[in-house]
Amino acid sequence: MRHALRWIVMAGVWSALAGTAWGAEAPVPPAESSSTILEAIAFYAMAAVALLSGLAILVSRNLVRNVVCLLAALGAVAGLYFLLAANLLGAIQLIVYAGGTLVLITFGVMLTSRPGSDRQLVRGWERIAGGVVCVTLFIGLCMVLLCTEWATVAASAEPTTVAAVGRALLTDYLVPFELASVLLLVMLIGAAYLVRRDGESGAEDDADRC
Amino acid sequence: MAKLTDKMVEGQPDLLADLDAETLATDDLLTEEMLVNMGPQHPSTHGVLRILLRTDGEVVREATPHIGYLHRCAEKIGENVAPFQFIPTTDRLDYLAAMNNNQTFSVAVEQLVGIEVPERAVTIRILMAELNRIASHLVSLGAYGLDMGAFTPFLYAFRERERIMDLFEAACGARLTYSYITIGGVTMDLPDGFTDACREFLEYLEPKIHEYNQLLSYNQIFIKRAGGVGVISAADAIAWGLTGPCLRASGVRWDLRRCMPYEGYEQYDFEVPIGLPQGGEPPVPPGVPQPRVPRGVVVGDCWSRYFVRVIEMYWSVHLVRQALDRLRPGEHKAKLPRSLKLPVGEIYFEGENPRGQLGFLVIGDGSPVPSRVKVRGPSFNNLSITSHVCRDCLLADVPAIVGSIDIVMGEVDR
Amino acid sequence: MAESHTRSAYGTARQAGGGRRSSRRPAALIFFGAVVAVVLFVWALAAAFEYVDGLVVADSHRVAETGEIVRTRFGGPLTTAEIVDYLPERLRFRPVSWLFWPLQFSLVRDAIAVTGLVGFVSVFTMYAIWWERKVAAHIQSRLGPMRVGGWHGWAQSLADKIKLLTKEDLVPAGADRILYRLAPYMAFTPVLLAFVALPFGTYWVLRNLDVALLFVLAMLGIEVIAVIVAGWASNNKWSLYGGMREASQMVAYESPMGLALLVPIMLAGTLNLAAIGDQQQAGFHMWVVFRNPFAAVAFVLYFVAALASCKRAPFDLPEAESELVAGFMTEYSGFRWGVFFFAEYTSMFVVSGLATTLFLGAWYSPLPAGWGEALAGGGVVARAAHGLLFSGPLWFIAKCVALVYVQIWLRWTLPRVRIDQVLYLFVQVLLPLGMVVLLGNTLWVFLVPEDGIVAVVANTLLCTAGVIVAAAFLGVAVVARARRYRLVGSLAVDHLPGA
Amino acid sequence: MWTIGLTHYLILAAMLFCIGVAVIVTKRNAIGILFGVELILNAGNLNLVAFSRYRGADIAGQVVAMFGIVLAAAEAAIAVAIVVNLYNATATIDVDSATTLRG
Repeated sequence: MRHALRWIVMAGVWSALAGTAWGAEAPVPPAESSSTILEAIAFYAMAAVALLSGLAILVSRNLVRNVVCLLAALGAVAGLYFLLAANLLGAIQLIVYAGGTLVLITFGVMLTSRPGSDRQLVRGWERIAGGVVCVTLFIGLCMVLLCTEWATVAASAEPTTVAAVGRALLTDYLVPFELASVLLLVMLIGAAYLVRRDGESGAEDDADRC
Repeated sequence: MAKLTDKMVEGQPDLLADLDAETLATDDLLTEEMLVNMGPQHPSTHGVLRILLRTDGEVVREATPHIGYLHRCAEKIGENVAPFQFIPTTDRLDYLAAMNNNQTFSVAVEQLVGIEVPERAVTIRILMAELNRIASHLVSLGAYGLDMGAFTPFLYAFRERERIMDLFEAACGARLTYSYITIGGVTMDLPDGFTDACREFLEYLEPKIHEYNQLLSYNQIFIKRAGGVGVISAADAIAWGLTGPCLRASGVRWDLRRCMPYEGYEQYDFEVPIGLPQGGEPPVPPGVPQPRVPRGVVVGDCWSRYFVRVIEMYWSVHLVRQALDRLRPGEHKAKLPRSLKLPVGEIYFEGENPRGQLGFLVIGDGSPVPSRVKVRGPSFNNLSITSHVCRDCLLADVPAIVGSIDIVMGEVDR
Repeated sequence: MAESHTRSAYGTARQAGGGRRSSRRPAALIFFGAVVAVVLFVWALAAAFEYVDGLVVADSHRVAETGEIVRTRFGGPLTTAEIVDYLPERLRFRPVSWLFWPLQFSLVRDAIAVTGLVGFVSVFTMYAIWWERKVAAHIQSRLGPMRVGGWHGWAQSLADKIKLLTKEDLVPAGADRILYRLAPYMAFTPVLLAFVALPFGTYWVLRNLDVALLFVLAMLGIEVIAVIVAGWASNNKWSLYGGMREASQMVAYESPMGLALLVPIMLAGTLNLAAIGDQQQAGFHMWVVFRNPFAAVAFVLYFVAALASCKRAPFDLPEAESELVAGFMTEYSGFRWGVFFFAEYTSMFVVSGLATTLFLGAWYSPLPAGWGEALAGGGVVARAAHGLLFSGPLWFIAKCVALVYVQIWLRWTLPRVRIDQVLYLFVQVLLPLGMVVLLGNTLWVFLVPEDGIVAVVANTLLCTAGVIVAAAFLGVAVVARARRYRLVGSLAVDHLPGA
Repeated sequence: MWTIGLTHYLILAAMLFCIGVAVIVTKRNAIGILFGVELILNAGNLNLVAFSRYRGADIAGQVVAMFGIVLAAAEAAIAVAIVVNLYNATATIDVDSATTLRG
């Protein structure tokens, strides 16, 4: 078990990081077949990384290892974005998620981990029930997915450019864009408010006292 | 962090018992307090000092120095050998200022026995003591830069110190443990050409001190790191028995060379620099660019302690020049019997070492071997204030404070 | 010199200097030989770079004329016939074309490019370490490594590498073994991947991403997690402190860095590094850093943040050796420690590369591009001269190395700041400054006409300032050398070669 | 098998989603649950981007996915703040122990 986990983690991180770059090749339109094999290999590799690191998160009880697994999963998804010709989104996924959010979560892990008294997982029968629910959910989703006739339109050869996304953000989606910035501001204030300490204003005081 | 918390509890129950309930109650319910060993193997504890830190994140709640890793029974050795034979042991107390140690012990024994030291010997002693003060302060200055993460001043300081070592080597053949100053004078006379070489060195050194100020002392980052950090009030400094630059940096003008002169220091012209608030202009010898205390500095902080040493180097240069001027031909050593019998009685003598007042209590009982030798080391007393100053400061301030106190573990542990 | 007088009178037995005249001549020979070799090497490189550049340019021209799919990056479609066409007359016989046959497969070209990149990174880091030691030594009036290899210890890093490889690789008891072993590679892989999108020239980029800048920044950001993980996995309190410091430092420096980088993005209108670089080809007055005052401030801002991002002094808090022993690297030894080192030096090059591309005219020389047009169409020699004087990867590498030198220089000059000061500096000083710069740049772009008197005056003033800075630097160096203000002092032992 | 289409991405996203749900259901640790939430958000974003790609390069999917990333960042920040608060109040981040409303 330990060894299996090790290989999953290592393979995950490595190929996620490598895959991100590899998938970054100027995307090939899906209809044409010259490099579909390469694309398929890239897809399967990154899908495997994402799924395996997801499973590793599921079974591992070590929070910091989970962080690394999540990094692998996020990297793999970013690679898939590159494969889907959403370069901007892939880069943003890496920079915001992997660079920013994960560091934040790591902070959380380190601020709150305690001598291994906490039980990480729920009781056994609950675990089984959860598994059953998830498998059922998955089967249901798959049935829906496979039974639906998706009206796919032939995609254009050109990848979506940064300029196009930017234009869309500032024209059609201006209101959600502004709302998102308001949300970020609220989040900033909220997070600062939540973690403040009563009666003192944090480490600055400590430094001054010295 | 979970595992670490476990580990730190093991084997140190007594230390955990010290955690005062008040801190735990006032802070949040469970901030992760860690016990961290700084030393005995740590790059910035200046030897084998171990400081036990109780930290809350980056904030140090408590710092407890633990000493004794370099204990060599110096005082016990003193009770078993004749004073002449004890001189090499004094070299190894504060090994950065061996000349000063030799001098202090020699004066103590001379006062006990009642020996008249020839004029030339006294002058050479002052010359050597002040040169060694410069060498010692150079190490202190450089190592303090190192504590702050500035590597380069350290090597500059050592470059200059090497030349002092060269001078010492020419005089006595040793570069660290000299045993040059001895009871009744100095072991041998100065070699030919020493005076010229020494003057040349002083000419070379004086502008260099100014360069150090430009490079390190007035560096904004350095001032931000050292200024206002580890402030010791004058009252505290006196209460903890601080001496030397640490005491003077707190604004107390106390220097044994001036207040209780020995070896004819009263005939020399020098000033005692003290810690000054921002904008202050410490006195410097003529011909030296006037330094000025920058903004952000408080009397008694790390920067003041550091800077008092820098100014003292200027004055030591001045003193060495005067001593060179006073050097006249004559005897370099008093005539003493082969076996020096110590009279019944005791003497306690303190001299102004680079790190503070080094005191020797020598009790004679009529035999050649003293019945008791007690050493009062300045570093030991200076170090004792660490736990008082390092309370609620940041982790990075601990090396800054310990470095500014400038201890030599050889003298703390003896 | 004055020193030597004292030393001869009162020095120790070690200066036995008289009878080694004979060793001087080989040293001089080696020196001049090295100079000639370096010149030849640089020229050969320039020729090679220009040649390959020409291949791709020729290809793209042809494609543009015939109206095929335009792919102007290195890695576009090439056929053997086209390569052979481009060869000089003498070389156009069959074996050569067979030699170039594999080049038409993009996988082969990618493999060659990746090999080249990895090789470049290894050689660069190795010599950067040696160079840092030499620079540090000369700043500190010593000589640094002098023995291994001969001329100024040039093989020192190689020897160190072998030493590191043969050292015992410890994993501390109680460490998280998987993560402990993984962390160095997690640190090194992203910075290496950053080279995927970092252009060395217009066509000298492995993948010409349209989001190259974001990609490089993301890779620099991922490295941080490796440091945190290394700190945590070591089961050492000092390492943990290092990791946590890196995390908080990263939270602080990322935002000013991003704001500073928005300025050149705004001026260029693209995130594509190759495109941003190409916009600055008209000569050094078109470099972004001289475009307007805000861009100049943004450059300084970015460089300060970049220092923090590489964990270089004065922001080397995660490994602050006087406080945290060695921070997150405390428990590492042997090869893994070396990998961390490689990651640090590689990321120094990457951030310098970003600064060069975005602010300092990328791979173009300061000379106006128009002067070089006469050379552009000529033979191999003319092409090499063009590559040497006007554009090409050599210029990019030279600029990056200059910026790496600045980082080294700062490291051996400045003390380290404290963690609360780092946070204060970045969050409360540089972040507002970055906002002001961004706003100012926006207003400048909107309000100041590009050819207006204000823009021209500002541009001229900034260019003058830049020239003065460069000239002052060179002047100090030249004057100091001419007047023999040699820093190497009495700590240098006389009998070493080159002393 | 070797031609990747929309369905491939959708199934992958469904798998990721279910793993995320499983993580949420089986972990008691608040931060562990956060990992599950991140996985689910990623699955959703992947769906959006895949649709955006395979339905005529419609940019809407990408834009919404971008909002998703922003939301995830905001959510993580707030969640970590809450978890730290929970930890300070109850000395654990076991979600089962957070049973009172007045933390």
